[in-house]
Amino acid sequence: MTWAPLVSMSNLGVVISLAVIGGGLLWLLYRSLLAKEVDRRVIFLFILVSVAAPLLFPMTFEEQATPVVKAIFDKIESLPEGSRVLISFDFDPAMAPEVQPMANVVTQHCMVKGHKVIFMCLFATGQALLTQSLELIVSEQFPDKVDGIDYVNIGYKAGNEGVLNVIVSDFKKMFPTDVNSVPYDSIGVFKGIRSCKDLDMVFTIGGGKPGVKEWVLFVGDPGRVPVAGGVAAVVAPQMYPYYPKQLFGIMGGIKGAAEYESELRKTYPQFHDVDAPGLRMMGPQTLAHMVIMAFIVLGNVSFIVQKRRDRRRKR
Amino acid sequence: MKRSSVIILSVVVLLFLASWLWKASTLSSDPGIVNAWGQAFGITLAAFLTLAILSFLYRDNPFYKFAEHLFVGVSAAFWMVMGFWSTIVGNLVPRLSEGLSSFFKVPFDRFAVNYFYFIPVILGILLLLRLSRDAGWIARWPLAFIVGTTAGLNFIRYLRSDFIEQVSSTFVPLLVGWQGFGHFLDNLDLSATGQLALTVGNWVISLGVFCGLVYFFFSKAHTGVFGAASRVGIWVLMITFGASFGYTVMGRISLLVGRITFLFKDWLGLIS
Amino acid sequence: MRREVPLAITFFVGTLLIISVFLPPAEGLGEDFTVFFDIIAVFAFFLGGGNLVRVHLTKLSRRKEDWPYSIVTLLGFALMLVVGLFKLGNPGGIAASPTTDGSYFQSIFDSVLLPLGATMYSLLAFFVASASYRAFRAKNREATILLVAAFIILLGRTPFGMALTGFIPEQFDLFQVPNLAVWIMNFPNLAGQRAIMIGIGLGVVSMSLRLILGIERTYLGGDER
Amino acid sequence: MKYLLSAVIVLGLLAGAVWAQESDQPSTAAADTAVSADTVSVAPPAPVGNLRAYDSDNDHGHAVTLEWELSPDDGGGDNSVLMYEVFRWYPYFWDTVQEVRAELVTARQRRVQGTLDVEGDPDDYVKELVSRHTELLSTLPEAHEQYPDDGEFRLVRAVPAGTEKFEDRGPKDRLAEDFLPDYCDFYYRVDAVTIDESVRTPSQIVGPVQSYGQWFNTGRIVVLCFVLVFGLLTILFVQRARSGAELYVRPIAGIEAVDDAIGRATEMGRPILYVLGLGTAADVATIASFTILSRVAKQVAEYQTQLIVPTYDPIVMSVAQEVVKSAYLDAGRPDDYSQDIVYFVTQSQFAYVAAVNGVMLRERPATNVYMGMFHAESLLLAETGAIAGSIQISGTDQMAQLPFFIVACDYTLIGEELYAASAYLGREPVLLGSLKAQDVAKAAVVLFALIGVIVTTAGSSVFQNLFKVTD
Repeated sequence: MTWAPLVSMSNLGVVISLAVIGGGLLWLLYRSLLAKEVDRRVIFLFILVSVAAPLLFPMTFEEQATPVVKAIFDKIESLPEGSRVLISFDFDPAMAPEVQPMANVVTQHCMVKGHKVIFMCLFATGQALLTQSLELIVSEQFPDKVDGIDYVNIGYKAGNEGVLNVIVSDFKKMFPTDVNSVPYDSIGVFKGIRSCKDLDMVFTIGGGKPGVKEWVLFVGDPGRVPVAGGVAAVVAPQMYPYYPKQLFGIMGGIKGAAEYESELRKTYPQFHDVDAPGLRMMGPQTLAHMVIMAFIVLGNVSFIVQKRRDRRRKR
Repeated sequence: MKRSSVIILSVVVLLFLASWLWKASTLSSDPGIVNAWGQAFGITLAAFLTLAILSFLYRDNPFYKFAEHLFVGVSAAFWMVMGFWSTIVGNLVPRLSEGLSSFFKVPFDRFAVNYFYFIPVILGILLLLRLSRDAGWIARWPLAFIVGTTAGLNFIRYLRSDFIEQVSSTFVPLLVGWQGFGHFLDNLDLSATGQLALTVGNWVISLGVFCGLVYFFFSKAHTGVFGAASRVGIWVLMITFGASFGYTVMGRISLLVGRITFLFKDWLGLIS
Repeated sequence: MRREVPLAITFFVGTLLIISVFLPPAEGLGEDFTVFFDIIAVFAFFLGGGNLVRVHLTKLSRRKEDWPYSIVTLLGFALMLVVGLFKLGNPGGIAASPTTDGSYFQSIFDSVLLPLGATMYSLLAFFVASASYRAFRAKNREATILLVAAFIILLGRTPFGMALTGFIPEQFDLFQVPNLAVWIMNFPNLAGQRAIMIGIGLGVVSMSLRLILGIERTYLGGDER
Repeated sequence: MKYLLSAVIVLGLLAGAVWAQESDQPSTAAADTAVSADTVSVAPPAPVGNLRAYDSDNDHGHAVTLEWELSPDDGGGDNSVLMYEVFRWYPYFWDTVQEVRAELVTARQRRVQGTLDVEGDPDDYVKELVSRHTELLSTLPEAHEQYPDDGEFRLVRAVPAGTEKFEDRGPKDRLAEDFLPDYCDFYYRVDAVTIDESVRTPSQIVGPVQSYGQWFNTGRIVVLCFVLVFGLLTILFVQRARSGAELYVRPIAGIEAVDDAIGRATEMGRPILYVLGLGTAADVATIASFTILSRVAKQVAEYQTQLIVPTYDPIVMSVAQEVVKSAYLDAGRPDDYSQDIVYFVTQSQFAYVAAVNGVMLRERPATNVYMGMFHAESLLLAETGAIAGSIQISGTDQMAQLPFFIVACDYTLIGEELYAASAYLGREPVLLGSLKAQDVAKAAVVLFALIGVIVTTAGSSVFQNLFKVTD
């Protein structure tokens, strides 16, 4: 990557907000050189500005898909039309801003490829988000897809990994009906599917427990089902030990979603006009990272100055 | 109440009403929206509750206290309701009672009835006895059932996925495509350095896991060679923690982006 | 009765589940047990609800500090419970999912629970920054390692990492910051994670065994009864 | 009828061939335009090789595994194979079974809805159908013995190119449409299919093969060995500890700090906040935390400091109440115990955090102890605690949260240290004994890893296979 994408911020608002943040940091540097600590409220203010400003005056950056993300894209791309994919929404509203874009972009991809998708969730609060995604992606962008034939929403069941323990060998026992009380046997998507072992792949999106790890432990390993995961950035490093043996791909945080969106746009240009929340959110990310790094430097500057002073005083 | 707090409270209430009115008038201009007043109220409430929580960053205050207490009450009821409808009505009732099934309008199949499902019901009721002072000890029975189930499940799962699989993943080759220094220096290109990176990486994994495990050894004092290995173990752990922390920052910022987007877009309409 | 029965239950259930893993015909049994577990878990929600009401009524009746806020909690609890259990305003009636769009339950979720939860979570963005400022200081060797690792990863997650080290020739691209960040995540980070995981795995296995054998019994509370 | 059908197929194939030939001779005008996939003619691919079928291992029946070698035109050669279609031979008798099954399922559904309209008792009607269905199923093996008469091959499933293995697995439920009966002679065929579905090459037919259930899952024998070895080790060391052998456990910094922190709280006259995390009463971290809580509560009772324990899980709450109560009793101050020490907040992650954060800023505890299972709330709690100026000691087995605790707290117990702490504090021989067993297992891991790395570096995967768990 070069400096090129940053040149697009010729907007006046961007220049002003960058000047404010930069100037503020310089002033804090001066104070740190006098060994003065920064009040936490000032730090909070900087974070607020560095996130809010790029939202008002947008900047976007091009993303290149890393192999762990590309693996998921390639797998979905290579499955024949009509393959059975399970997408599990294992997150709550609080995690949603970070992980829902992944769920949406993978749903888009499966729909455009014509796969048959089973949607479910292990978090009670995930059900509402699942409904939201189905409306936003399936109903709006793929109006010809029919509930029950092209996709099915089987919703939430309490029991965390217990649910997985059951569906790895028997779906119907745990999900006798879908969310609209349609009996299991009259749902077209489930034709020929008895358990998770009959699925072509599972994509699970989650950041807590139960989440991707439980899918690996309770479904992927015992059922030998290909599992890929989309996780909050915080959980991603924990998932690396499972890659590529137990998890064939990992999307970590909003950057993972942005990479997938870039990849989808490259292959299916029709998505260029569709909102890509991952790409949109990378602007504030970059700025906030810079601010946090600046504060780490500031903290060390004042720490070193203070230490020198103490040493001088001792002499 | 102090006079200043009364003034602040009334200003906030006025702002809330103003926001509601303004939002309702903007929403009602859109013909696609059915219940503009209701929706405007919902969005305004959500926005004010968001601000109430954010105000905690400055310091504890009555608005935060209000939001906190509301949150506690509503969330507790939310989980009870979800558990009731999805598990009790969804999974239990159709297996036990025809009358209740038809009452809740869930499909009932008399050939799928399984009276074993009375066991969890009984254990669940025993659990509720905890609320009583004298019979509270009976609640240990369902607790024992829960502990036994989890222990049984965990025992195998962790042994298998976290232990056996992790140990076998540590068997990495310490030389990857290595053909000697001379060969390496002669062909100094991308693939050669890539292999070097992999080789060094595998050394790091082997030694790192080794030293890390030494740190977690409890039966021996950490002195001498053993102590040195354990110190290296701590360094490896520190890299892990630092790296994980840095990697997480992105996710945390996203969450804030989500909230601010809500305020700017759904509430104030500043961005589209 | 108070001690022996629970220990026997734990032993029986735990052993049964372990055995069922090895015997294919017994697989269904383990599944039924986990379904039971879920049903009991729902009863625990009710136990929680009862406790919540008790705690806040006590606060209210004793006029403890901040007691008026307990009214907020109790009202919120009652409102959500009534709206959810009776599926008030649910366009699909009693057969529909409680979270159907348009039901009062879903509306309260959208305008109260969702913003509160998400905002509480988003406070982490601020706390990550303040913790970085406070704690990432080169005080000693361990702290310095922590600081350097975090800094490289942070830099690698921005376009500036590449901009600063893009001059490094392709053969040594490992030392370009974004690649270095990936390398740290994939190797030293993995090693640390694995050491911790193996330790935890063993710990969990050992604790499960202690529980099944009845060696560990703190969870049953004191001996006095 | 059959003749007519075959005539139509032959005609169709002829027409296809003619049309394909025509498109084989592109006009100069057409050469510039892109050729879409369905107008391309494809040569029939080579068939898959060495098709084998056997009963799936280690299950309870109702499954047959097929394995084959990829067609040379899959990934090489013409690269024309798009997918494989797996066919199984069905006797026509199967359709009779299916008819009765369908009738039975509908009758049951109608019975559920109360719309079953038959003469006599509807339940008897259903029962009769059930027995007819059972009878038919019992004669199914005989029908399969008639192969290849009175039956045909039917599609089971299509799998993408590159697949070398397929498990034909049916449900145990005999009423399912795709029920796969045990002890019947099955015959299979796998077709290599190109983009034009009519261009395909069938494999040789494999069979007969039967599916049946096994009593023991041999694929998990490695796990069983570990279970036995580890169980024996634990029992051995517990016995040794019981018989009075002295077992050394190294000091753990975080635990030593707890004692000082309680002293500090007493001096300052401020309370101690103990957070058990979000785990359930069955989670290992929570159980370890109960032991530490017991110790803290005992000291608090001795020093007559105030203790606050807000809990997330109702069951954890009731256990914690008993633990604290008996700790006060042990300390000889049962009168100081009050029901308000341990209380329930809510079973919702962030609502719980909001409430605990409120407690921290209002009660200003001198010390915060976080032990147990934590998720995203770790840093929210620890940073608020830092703002309130409390000493903070934490411990968790959640990998993702350890970095935050390390950064924001004064002392942190890392993963296994938390479990060890409970043994260390309890000082009970049985706990120390099982800790020793853990250490021995760890030493074995190090040894295994050492051998494994050397063997793998030498280029052999023998050792890796030894640790393989199949399913």
